[in-house]
Amino acid sequence: ACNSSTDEKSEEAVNPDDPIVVGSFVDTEGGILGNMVLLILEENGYNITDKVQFGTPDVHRNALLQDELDIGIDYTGNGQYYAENVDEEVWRDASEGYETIKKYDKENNDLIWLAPANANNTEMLAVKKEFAEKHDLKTLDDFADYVNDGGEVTLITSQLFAEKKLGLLGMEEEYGFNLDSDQTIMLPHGNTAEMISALVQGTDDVNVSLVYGTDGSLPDLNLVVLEDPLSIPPVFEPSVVVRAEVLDEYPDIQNIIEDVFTSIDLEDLQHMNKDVIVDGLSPKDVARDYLTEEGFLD
Amino acid sequence: MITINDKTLLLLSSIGAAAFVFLNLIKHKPNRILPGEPYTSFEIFGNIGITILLVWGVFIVFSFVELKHKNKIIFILTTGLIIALFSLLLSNVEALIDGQSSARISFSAGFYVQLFCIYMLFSTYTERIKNHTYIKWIGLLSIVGFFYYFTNTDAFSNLSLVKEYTIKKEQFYDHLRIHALLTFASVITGAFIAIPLGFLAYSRKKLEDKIMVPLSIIETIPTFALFGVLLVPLAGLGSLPFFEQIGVSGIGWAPAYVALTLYTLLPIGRNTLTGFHSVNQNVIEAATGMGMSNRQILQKIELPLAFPVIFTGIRIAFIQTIGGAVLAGLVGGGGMGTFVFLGLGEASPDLILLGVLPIVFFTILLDYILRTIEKIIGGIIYD
Amino acid sequence: MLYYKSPEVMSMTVNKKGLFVAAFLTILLTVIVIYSKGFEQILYKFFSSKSENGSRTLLVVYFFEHLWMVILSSLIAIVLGTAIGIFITTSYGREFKALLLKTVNLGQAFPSPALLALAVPILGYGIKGALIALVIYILMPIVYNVVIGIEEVPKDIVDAAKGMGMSEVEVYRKIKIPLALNVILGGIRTALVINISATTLAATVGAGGLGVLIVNGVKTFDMVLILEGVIPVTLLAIIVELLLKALQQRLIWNS
Amino acid sequence: MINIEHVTKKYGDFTAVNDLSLTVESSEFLVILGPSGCGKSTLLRLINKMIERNDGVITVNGENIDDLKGVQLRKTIGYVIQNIGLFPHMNVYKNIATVPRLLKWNEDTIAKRVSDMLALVGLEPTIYQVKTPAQLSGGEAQRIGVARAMASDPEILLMDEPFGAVDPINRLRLQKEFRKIQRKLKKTVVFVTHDTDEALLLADRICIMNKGEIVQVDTPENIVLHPKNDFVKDFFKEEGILTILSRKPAVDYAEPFELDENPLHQDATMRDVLLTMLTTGQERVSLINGSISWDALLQIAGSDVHDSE
Amino acid sequence: MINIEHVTKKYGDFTAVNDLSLTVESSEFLVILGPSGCGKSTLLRLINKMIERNDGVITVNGENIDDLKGVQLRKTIGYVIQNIGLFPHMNVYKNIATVPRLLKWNEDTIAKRVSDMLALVGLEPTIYQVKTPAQLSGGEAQRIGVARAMASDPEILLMDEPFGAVDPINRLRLQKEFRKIQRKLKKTVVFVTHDTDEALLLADRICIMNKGEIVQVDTPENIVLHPKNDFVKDFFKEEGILTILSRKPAVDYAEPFELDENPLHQDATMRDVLLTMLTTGQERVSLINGSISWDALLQIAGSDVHDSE
Ligand SMILES: Nc1ncnc2c1ncn2[C@@H]1O[C@H](COP(=O)(O)OP(=O)(O)OP(=O)(O)O)[C@@H](O)[C@H]1O
Ligand SMILES: Nc1ncnc2c1ncn2[C@@H]1O[C@H](COP(=O)(O)OP(=O)(O)OP(=O)(O)O)[C@@H](O)[C@H]1O
Ligand SMILES: [Mg+2]
Ligand SMILES: [Mg+2]
Repeated sequence: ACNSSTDEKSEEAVNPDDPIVVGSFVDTEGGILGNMVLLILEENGYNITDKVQFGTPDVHRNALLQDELDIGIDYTGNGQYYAENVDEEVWRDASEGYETIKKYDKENNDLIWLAPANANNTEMLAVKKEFAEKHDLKTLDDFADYVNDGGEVTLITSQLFAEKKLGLLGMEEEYGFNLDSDQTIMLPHGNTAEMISALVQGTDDVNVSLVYGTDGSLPDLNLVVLEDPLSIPPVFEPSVVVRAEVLDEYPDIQNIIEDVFTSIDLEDLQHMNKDVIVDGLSPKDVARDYLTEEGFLD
Repeated sequence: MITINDKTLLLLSSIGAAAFVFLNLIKHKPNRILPGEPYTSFEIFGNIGITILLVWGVFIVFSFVELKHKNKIIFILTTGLIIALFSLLLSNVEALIDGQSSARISFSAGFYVQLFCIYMLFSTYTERIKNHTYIKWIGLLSIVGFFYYFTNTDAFSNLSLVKEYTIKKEQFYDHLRIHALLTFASVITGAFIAIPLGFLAYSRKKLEDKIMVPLSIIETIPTFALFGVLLVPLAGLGSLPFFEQIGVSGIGWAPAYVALTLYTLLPIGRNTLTGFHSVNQNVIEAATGMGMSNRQILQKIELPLAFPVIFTGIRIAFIQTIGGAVLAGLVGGGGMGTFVFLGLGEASPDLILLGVLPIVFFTILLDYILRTIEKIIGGIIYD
Repeated sequence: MLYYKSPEVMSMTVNKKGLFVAAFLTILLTVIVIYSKGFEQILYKFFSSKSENGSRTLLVVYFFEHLWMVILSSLIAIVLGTAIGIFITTSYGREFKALLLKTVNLGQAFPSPALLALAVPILGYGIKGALIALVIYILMPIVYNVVIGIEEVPKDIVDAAKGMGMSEVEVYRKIKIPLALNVILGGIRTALVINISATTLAATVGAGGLGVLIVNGVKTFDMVLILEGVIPVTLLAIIVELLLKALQQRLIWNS
Repeated sequence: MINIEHVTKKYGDFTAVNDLSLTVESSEFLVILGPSGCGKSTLLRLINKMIERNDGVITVNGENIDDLKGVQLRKTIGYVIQNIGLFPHMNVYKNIATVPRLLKWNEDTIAKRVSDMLALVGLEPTIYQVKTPAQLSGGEAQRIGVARAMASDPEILLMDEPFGAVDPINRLRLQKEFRKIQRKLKKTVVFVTHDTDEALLLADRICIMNKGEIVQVDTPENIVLHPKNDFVKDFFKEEGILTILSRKPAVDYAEPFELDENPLHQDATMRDVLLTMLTTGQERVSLINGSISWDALLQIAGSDVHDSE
Repeated sequence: MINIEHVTKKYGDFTAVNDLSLTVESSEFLVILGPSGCGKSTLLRLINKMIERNDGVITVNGENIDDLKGVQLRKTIGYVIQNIGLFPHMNVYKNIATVPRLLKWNEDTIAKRVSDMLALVGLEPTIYQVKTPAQLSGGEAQRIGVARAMASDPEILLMDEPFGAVDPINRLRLQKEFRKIQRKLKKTVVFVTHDTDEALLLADRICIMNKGEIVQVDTPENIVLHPKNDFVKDFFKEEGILTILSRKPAVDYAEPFELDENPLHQDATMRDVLLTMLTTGQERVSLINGSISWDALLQIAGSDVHDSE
């Protein structure tokens, strides 16, 4: 169904009066994935209002809840903040987490989570390559040893990650190490680009940073990720969230979008992120290139 | 004994010269986020760079001597300096880049500081040249012409800032317009609300705290929280036909506009109150004695006399809002904030600057606009 | 033209009530800060929350981080702003007036999130960058009100002062500043209230403060966290507003 | 007509006007005299409701001012305040045009009126109407204040030391001019001054105040010749007699005895006669219709006749 | 000593003081008289460098004021400004104490001085020193202005219509008081007034100005008896003669002819003699050391003798 539309799409738009509002987070990945949804829907003749990269996650979420957005892009792991009375552990499993939030939002908020991409944008810790080689760090176990041997550490992280069981707190517990408050710099936001740049530039002696799974710039910046054999943090897979009402009206879009999203894997996303962040390409171009390459667009 | 003839000139040219000598002029970055290699002015300009330093030096000398056409000479030299700085820079960065596609040039402190000094000199001497308006126009036009000519070539294309701009080109002017619109709309709305409130606080002593304290409270609600609070009522409002038509909704320009407006209330309200408090009682007495009604006293006496203080409040609100309007970027309201927050998200200083520099430019423009408005309004109410 | 009503009129407006309210709110704030756990419990009763108090840091810590930044940045800004404002109205500094006002304008217009971000590579994380950003951010209302306040002092009175052989410093100390005090303090009050709120931004460069709670609350849709941050900030602002008003009235009549 | 009955005004504990009663007749020119701080300005401000009384009743043209809106009342009363109070943000023209504009006169009429008023107070309209208050000398500013109060031609005028800073030449011209206008247009004037000559020259009746109370209200002649007590006597320091002389046209008292000299001009007063005697050292002064001797003058001075004007 | 040479001051195109030269001797009391707007205030402000000249040289005590710092100069010169300019945020005490405090007098001395100054200008210290300017009547405020200027006991005093708003009783007292102080402490005073009586009473010399220029500078007697032109003559309107009389103590002119009446008091002047004649209708007035007749008076008035005080 994805290639059903024709060249005269603009003339016979499926929904000429009431365009579908597509939005995403104001970050790189939001730009790429948002544009992807936008392009593919336009390709299929839908009339779209472009709200890509329009706001912070909380605004984005609220906008969906208040019917201000029709389609958004969110991460399954964020379900931990949205759903109430759910055991934390479910978020650590990809499909369980997805099903949980899907069910929850469908029942409570009339929001439908479409099948997510197979790319876990989870939280990880990264260090510089030389640093890892010098101290022989590969996994968090190694890191725990390093810390416990009194190695110098300045970890930059988001506050939320640091104070969660499914985050640093859990890692400390499970791997057996402990960081003092003067060994961490806590930022209230989860902007890893900033943390990474602090790590690369050594600002304030930062030598460990929180990174996300899909951050594409790590190899270029000579950074390596510390493996997390216990997979402590939740799974964050990007998924398109549609309002049930909209989906009822345009049932076709589910397939169109899911086709695209399920085609994306971790490497694709890392690569695309790198193109934008490191090489400075436009997110829309990157999205279009991907869609063209995969044959969704001509 | 040496007497300093022109302190402004001495100050600015010393800073400019120091920036030239001691600060890095640019950074050469192999890609968008790597820190990059710093270069000083000498390293970039080579021996020709001496000419620029020389101009700064000449300015320093000029600040000690009495010269016949000093203002004009300095103005012309300043104009030349802007053009020289840019053309030298552009002609020398080509070699650094050497065809690497993702490599780029970022300006460093040395460049921005010199630019700042040049701007200050330019505006100072534009004001000082009293008669020969044509010289000002020639100066201004040659700068505009210079940039206009080169934007049409790809001379600038290696600059990181320009690269960021190229990516965002489609949205850039829309956002610029939205930013300006948001700023003006919120301050003007704010003034229409806050001036009457300030007056009420002044005329009804009992209400003073009841008005000023809530204004302060509003000012303290952090933006992020405020947007959340505004979403629901605005979304509700947006479902009504009229508001839907004008585009009110819980996201987009509406919450940004409301939030920015709310934030202007305190500076304007407070200065209105203090402005009224400062009007000479003798004059009010004379007016009362002439049988003016309270409204007439307000209109003809108190308002004009309090005007400078009130307008200062508006000026503060304006400048504050110009910067504050980036917050619209957080709720999809558009404006320069979109670039600033994207830049923050991607840790790309140049993208941040792509958002910030227009704001800086806009501030400079606004300063002129406000002065003109002040004169016009002043002219009307002091008539 | 500036004019001060007779103390008789002014003293009627010195409201004991305001001070009383301020005292009450201070006690309330102190209680909240000290018994933050209890405060949290009360909030939980009214608002749902998902966080299980995993927080490593107590409210009291955030509060004092916040207060400390407010105090430091306000002091710096008041001293600097008043100094600049006075300087550019004097015969020595008049030359720099346009220059300095334009610079202050630019500082104020420079978006603070951007300023903070650009300052980090130079100043590192923590309070330093935050302080500089805050000072720049609140300088403008102070400087402008100082300038306008001083310029609007009636010429007659300045003439009388000059005619008595007061030096410029004395004219400022005894006449211009006391008479401009109302407007100057108006600016400072605005600046301080803005400051208390703007300090929440300091969180973004890891300087802590109540902003941490608010940002986290917003991110996790946790009303309790948001209120835990917002309520002390607002209380602080009201207290400062009321105290400064009282101070303003005292200063003017004891100069 | 202004009627003041048992009016008291206190500032805190201090009684500025104390149980004061006074009637100003229609088209009367009443001058209030009294030492600095005795409550003159306060009394004026009570009349036009600029300040509230603590006690007593004031009626203006038969209406209790409590029943009138302050604004309405003041529109019909011209008021020259003691500290001038020109509007610093308006030029002289606009200052004077204020009330006419409030009354929505047409602008041509206003322009004419401003011009006339400036001429009346002796200031060249073309030069002065564009000046701002900061560019005026003290006396100029005061005269603008007077012009402003009179611009709308109000029936009642309250004037608080309106000529205090004006030089004698201009002042005399102003006084005469003003008295003439008042006579012609039958205005009711309450005029505060501390200049006894001015009071004697202008007043139909003089009201002497001290410490918030009235000491004596009477015609100038009676006040000078029959002062109620030492306070009044001291206030005029005997020389009131000279002013009394200046209210008497010399021609009215001429004796049919022609002198071979240049006579005094037609408008000369008995005071001029006296001064001429003193400066020239002669005992008899020539007039256009005869002459006057020192003896005659002595007698006229002592006689208690009313102003024959 | 103040020396003014060819001084010119322009406001824009308008020449307020035009090529004016004048010398004020040490301990001289010079009064400047002239119509409103003639440049009197401007001249004072030129002397203490409140405004800059366009041309000419001014020296004070031999020093060119261009070589002196304005602040230094003004500290040694008391200045009463025409519009009073009390500091609205300070009470009366603090207003008067301003310069003494600048000069770092000890606070007890200041308190004493403030008290003395208030008494001098006729205001009860305990009541008035705590009042603020807004609580003063016009005349009271003006007197505080004078007290303030004199508080630090400066050698030179520039006074711009200092008694303009003061009632005659207080004014006379002030004038006498002030003249006495000036004589005793040998102060140099430049005093602007528009009151010719005041000028004649106080001045060692009078300087008559018109349109920014000096018309005549001379002793009071010469000005009155030998006015240089009609302008001066008009300014005094002949009645200067009365003031001249008031500078002459009656006892100095007594004729040895005793009358059976109550004599005038010891300090009576020739003017009092004249007024007594007019009010009582008698040709001869009794003094403590004899009496004076109308004829004698006539002769004395016409004689050109200097102030014998
Ligand atoms: N700042 C000014 N700008 C323009 N003209 C001025 C200014 N100040 C004074 N003048 C004019 O200069 C002239 C002289 O003013 P000055 O104050 O010296 O007069 P004055 O002799 O003191 O008069 P008065 O007795 O009324 O106080 C006046 O005509 C006045 O209008
Ligand atoms: N607001 C006030 N508060 C306290 N006392 C005041 C106030 N206004 C005036 N007074 C006092 O009231 C008395 C009368 O003042 P008023 O102004 O009526 O005097 P005046 O007769 O006009 O004197 P002058 O001739 O000096 O103008 C004065 O002693 C003055 O000190
Ligand atoms: Mg009065
Ligand atoms: Mg004057």
